[in-house]
Amino acid sequence: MKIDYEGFDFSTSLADASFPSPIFTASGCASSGKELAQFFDLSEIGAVVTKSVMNKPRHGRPTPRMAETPSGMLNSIGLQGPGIDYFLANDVPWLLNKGSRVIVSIAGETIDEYSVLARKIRAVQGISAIEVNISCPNVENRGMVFACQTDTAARAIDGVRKIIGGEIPIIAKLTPDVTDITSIASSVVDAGADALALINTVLGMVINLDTMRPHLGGKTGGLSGPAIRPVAVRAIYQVHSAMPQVPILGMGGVASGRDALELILAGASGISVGTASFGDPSAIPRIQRELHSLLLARGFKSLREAVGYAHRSIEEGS
Amino acid sequence: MKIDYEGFDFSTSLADASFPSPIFTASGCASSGKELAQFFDLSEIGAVVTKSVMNKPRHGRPTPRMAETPSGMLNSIGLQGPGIDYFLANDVPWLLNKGSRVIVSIAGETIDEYSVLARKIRAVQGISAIEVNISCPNVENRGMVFACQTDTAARAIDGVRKIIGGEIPIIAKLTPDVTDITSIASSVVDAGADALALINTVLGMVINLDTMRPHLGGKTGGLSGPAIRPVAVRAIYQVHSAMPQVPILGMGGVASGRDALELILAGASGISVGTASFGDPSAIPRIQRELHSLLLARGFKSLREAVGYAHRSIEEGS
Amino acid sequence: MSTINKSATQISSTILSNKRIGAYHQILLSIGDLASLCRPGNFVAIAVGDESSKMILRRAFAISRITHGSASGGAMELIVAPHGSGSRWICAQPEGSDIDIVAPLGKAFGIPTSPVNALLVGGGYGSAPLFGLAEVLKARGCRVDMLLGASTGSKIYAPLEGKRSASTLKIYTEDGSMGERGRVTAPISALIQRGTIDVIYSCGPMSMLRAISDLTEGTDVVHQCAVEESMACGIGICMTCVLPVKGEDGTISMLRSCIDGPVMDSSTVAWDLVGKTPPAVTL
Amino acid sequence: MSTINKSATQISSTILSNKRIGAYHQILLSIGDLASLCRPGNFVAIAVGDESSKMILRRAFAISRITHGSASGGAMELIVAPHGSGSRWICAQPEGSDIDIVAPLGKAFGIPTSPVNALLVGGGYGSAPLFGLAEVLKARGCRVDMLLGASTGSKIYAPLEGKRSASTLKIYTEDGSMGERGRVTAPISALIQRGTIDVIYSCGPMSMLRAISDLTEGTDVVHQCAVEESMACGIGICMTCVLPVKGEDGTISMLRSCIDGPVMDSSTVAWDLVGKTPPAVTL
Ligand SMILES: Cc1cc2nc3c(=O)[nH]c(=O)nc-3n(C[C@H](O)[C@H](O)[C@H](O)COP(=O)(O)OP(=O)(O)OC[C@H]3O[C@@H](n4cnc5c(N)ncnc54)[C@H](O)[C@@H]3O)c2cc1C
Ligand SMILES: Cc1cc2nc3c(=O)[nH]c(=O)nc-3n(C[C@H](O)[C@H](O)[C@H](O)COP(=O)(O)OP(=O)(O)OC[C@H]3O[C@@H](n4cnc5c(N)ncnc54)[C@H](O)[C@@H]3O)c2cc1C
Ligand SMILES: Cc1cc2nc3c(=O)[nH]c(=O)nc-3n(C[C@H](O)[C@H](O)[C@H](O)COP(=O)(O)O)c2cc1C
Ligand SMILES: Cc1cc2nc3c(=O)[nH]c(=O)nc-3n(C[C@H](O)[C@H](O)[C@H](O)COP(=O)(O)O)c2cc1C
Ligand code: FES
Ligand code: FES
Repeated sequence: MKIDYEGFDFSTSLADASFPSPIFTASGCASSGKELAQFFDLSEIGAVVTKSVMNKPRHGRPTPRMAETPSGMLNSIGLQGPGIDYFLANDVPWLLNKGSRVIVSIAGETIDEYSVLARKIRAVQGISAIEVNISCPNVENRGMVFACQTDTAARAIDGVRKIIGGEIPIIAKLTPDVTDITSIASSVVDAGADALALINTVLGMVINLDTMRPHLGGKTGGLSGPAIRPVAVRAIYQVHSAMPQVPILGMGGVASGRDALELILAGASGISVGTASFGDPSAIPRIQRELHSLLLARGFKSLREAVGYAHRSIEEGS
Repeated sequence: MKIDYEGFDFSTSLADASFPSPIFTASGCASSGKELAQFFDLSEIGAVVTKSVMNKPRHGRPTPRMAETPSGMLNSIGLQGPGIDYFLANDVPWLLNKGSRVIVSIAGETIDEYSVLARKIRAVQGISAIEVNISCPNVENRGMVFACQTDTAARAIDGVRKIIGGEIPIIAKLTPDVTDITSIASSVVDAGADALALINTVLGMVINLDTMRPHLGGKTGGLSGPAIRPVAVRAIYQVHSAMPQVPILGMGGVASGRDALELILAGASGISVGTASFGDPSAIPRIQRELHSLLLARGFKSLREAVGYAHRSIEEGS
Repeated sequence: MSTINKSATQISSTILSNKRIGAYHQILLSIGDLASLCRPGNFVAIAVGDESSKMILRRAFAISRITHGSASGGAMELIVAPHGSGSRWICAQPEGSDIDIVAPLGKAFGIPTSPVNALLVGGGYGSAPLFGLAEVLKARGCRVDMLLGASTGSKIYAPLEGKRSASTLKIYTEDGSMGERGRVTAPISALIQRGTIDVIYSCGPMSMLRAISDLTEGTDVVHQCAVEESMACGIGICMTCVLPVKGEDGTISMLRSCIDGPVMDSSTVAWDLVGKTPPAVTL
Repeated sequence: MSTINKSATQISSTILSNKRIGAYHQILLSIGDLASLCRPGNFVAIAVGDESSKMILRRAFAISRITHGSASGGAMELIVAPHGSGSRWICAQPEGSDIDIVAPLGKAFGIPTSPVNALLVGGGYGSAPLFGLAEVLKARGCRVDMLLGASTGSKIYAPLEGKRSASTLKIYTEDGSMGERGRVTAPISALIQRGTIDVIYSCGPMSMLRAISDLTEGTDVVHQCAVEESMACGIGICMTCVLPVKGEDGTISMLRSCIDGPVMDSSTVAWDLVGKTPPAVTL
């Protein structure tokens, strides 16, 4: 770490994992890291959260896979990737070698796949945390997304927890597309999640006015970017309010330091930046700088003081 | 009706109610109609959907009640209004007198309140349809929103259906903040809803970076505007796909004719325009004109041909 | 036609000039015949950003002054503080560009039918509509005294021409960088005691309006204030801009400050309930 | 430093000129030292809209030509079709304004080490990068023939200077308004038969690239095409721009056209699977 934070304690932690800065990449928005290394030093940000990897290599969804929407975008990548073996043998060593902290995101189609992935990850040294993306369709249960129901969400996390004894923190990543996100959050925490990642994309669709059919090859896609920021802030605020002791990795539409601060005040201990990097490859270091000065300007001495500040009553606060 | 649609059949219907144009106001975004009459002739649009009215007068939520967000806004009005008696005695006659078609939106805190409201409406002549806003907190059930659960959603609609024998179509208005909107949709249709209104606002929050507390007096608010359009298109597409025979009044981020067309192709038979009127008081007649020319340009002979067109396979379509 | 905002029109208006004055921009808009319909206290709602803008709502600004030109028609002056993205966008528009406006909106200041002694109190850009008001009052034979306040000198808007319409003008700044150091509300109590004021017209931050309201309470002085609540539509359709107002029978109604205001009789505003939930409605 | 896009840099670039040419805008950007790193086939990703824009993604454009100035440094030429809101925004930017660009991106056209006979085929604005390519090929002693096609004459981009770099240039329009009536692919078959072409370089709509690919299949002619898939990032991090590409062992991989393209060897592209889901991956 070469950054001087002027005496300000910018470090954060998600359960037992510590990071020098709270600004991370978002899963699926930095590929395996190499591509962004052209634009900034990966060791100077909090961590690289890698694209959700599955057990086997995967082609993903047909193109078109993207549509721009007002202040947002839809994607339907469908978890394309090289599979966990290739990933652990190639991408992780490269990142660790660059001095980057690595959070590995995993995704499964079955409860069992999550356990298999966890077992393979446990065998590798140097990984800071596992992010368990349970916002993917469960092939065992009518294609329902794991994170849409308390029981499937809990079982997926439980499968990972049983393998990962406590060496590496487990971060459960939830979808906002549920009736009551706090109940899903508490079910995964009960099942052994050490932290929560909020939020994955919001399900959306765009109709192409030329073909007059759904624009995306996969028909529906995930909405990300500033459009969904108010949804992310709400989800983080609700969950932090219900479980203030559980650390949250917040994400959803963060494109500037002020956006990051909003999510932190709502209760996030760390921030993943996704879509913003598509529009600005140097968004992550910029957001990190901007957040740092906004925190200083508000008289905070450390990032930790700001986490969840919006929950204090006005009297308490000042 | 003074508009010449050049032989194009622009009319639409929601169950038994017919309208000369598919463009309506959205509940809560046109007050009682009078305010917009300064900017265009209310009889020249499809219908005025009035602000959700409750049985008793209500103050609503504390200010600030709004926050602008990227391509959207949050509101927390909290159903302020004069109560049904004042409304039926004053606002409805004024609208009918102007030649406007009127859809009355009602909201209740209890199942019983919906029935009471329905009984009072049944006594009034000339109302085209009732929109039942079940996206409000149910005081009988831990403040859960009626439309968040199949049983409470169905009971609220059932209460109205029992009173309204079939004279006036019942449109159930649903929230997208649920795990599975098609199951809510089918439960209210089973309970007697003739049509569906999709979507109400998405729950969101903004933190004020000066006070570092939730910006809205009511803390959370409803997200509306173009930011949520992909969510509306997805919800309409999903529900139309599951129940093609049930007419849908679509809404959510429509700000131009192209946006309206997108929702229509996804399956909406009518379009409510909400937030767009705040930015442009003449948005509704403009959108109506734009939609008309887009439909003509695509070779449609009637609006009805375009409804749900995105569901046809490419072969079927052309 | 409606009875609400019955003169309001949506037009495309050309920016005739845009000058920085201290912390503000003085913007002159060509508005043609609309000029004759604008009264002191009315406001304008402006669409901000181009067609690809993420800002979807209009911004409200008090109409500072109206000039009735000859050939080019009338013009409207605004005093705009570059606050957030929307007002900064307006301040950045060059002369000659066209903007989409809706005006005139809202209730204007009530003008007394016979000559009275009027005190006009402005905070920050709140002074903008007071100069136009002063001219109208002077024309009716009123005596007009003016107090302007701001945190610092660059935030005092007091144009030379404007000063002529007031008999006296005193300036207060919190940092003492212009006029006297202190708050604009400081001298009001004494002026009321002296019994030489019949009506106070005020425009500025809500805290200032409320402070003046406390001072006029229980006195014979009428206080008309132009309130400023966050507005999403400006035309009465969204219900975001409400203020708790006491009716004759003491019941509280949440009135829309865009159509039942911005000018309100301060004695009817339930200041202690602003930003709170009023007690449940009982019938 | 990374091995991917290793010359790519994000800079603020000044628009030196912006001229309408037929249906397109010819835009010249000052890019200083970056000029020496750009090769024919590379592209640039441009941020569109001001800070209040709702457009959050960059737009990709082929680098049409590079000029190595002296004092002012190098410049990059783009040929932009005003298609949707982003490209229209770029076309509307006046000379002297600054835009945020990332360049050079993607794989360039492969240049033969010995002189060959090259046919360059461009569809619409797809001709833009071909003139710079023709110059490079000519400098290597290659014979360069060029075919340009479009729906109508205004969509043919064929600058005078550019024409000099090709030995022959033929134009095809579907409506016959310029050159011959018909598709640009019509003469290719005969040219291949004649055996005088070693390599085809193409750039244009996917349907054109695919048609040429069908014609070269089974022949000795190498076909390098610059593909165009919807891109969200342009730098390899989003996986939206993928194309099914056959490996040596026949397995299909979904490769990112922004970093493994846009120039691809057309014989490796699984054209029939574009826009479809390839068969499940088997190991
Ligand atoms: C009746 C009235 C008269 C006004 N007159 C003037 C004037 O003469 N000069 C001047 O500089 N300003 C005036 N204001 C305040 C002006 O409307 C705000 O400064 C402006 O809307 C801020 O927009 P923004 O995009 O710059 O800021 P942002 O904070 O980015 O705005 C975000 C959203 O909040 C709303 N908002 C924020 N602050 C205010 C506010 N104070 N009042 C109402 N809405 C707000 C905006 O309309 C916008 O929708 C007036 C406001 C009202 C209601
Ligand atoms: C490698 C490459 C080179 C290109 N070179 C040129 C060129 O030299 N001249 C030129 O005029 N155009 C070129 N294009 C196409 C150009 O990128 C699109 O026309 C442009 O992105 C459309 O943006 P818009 O906002 O105007 O349209 P919109 O349709 O509003 O764009 C919406 C979104 O879809 C994406 N998109 C839409 N069409 C395309 C497309 N054809 N390709 C990629 N993304 C698209 C946009 O990037 C944007 O994110 C090139 C595209 C690629 C991928
Ligand atoms: C193109 C794209 C691909 C994504 N892939 C993944 C993924 O593989 N795993 C995952 O957990 N989230 C994935 N996400 C979701 C992001 O990590 C993030 O939760 C979401 O986009 C909201 O953040 P943002 O608005 O900053 O992008 C993806 C998002 C995008 C836009
Ligand atoms: C200020 C405001 C008030 C609203 N009030 C109501 C209401 O009273 N009843 C209701 O059913 N929906 C209400 N809505 C939701 C709208 O009717 C509509 O469903 C939603 O805003 C999405 O459409 P839009 O993006 O066009 O605004 C309100 C929306 C806004 C912005
Ligand atoms: S601002 Fe919308 S009602 Fe007043
Ligand atoms: S455009 Fe993002 S990976 Fe190619």
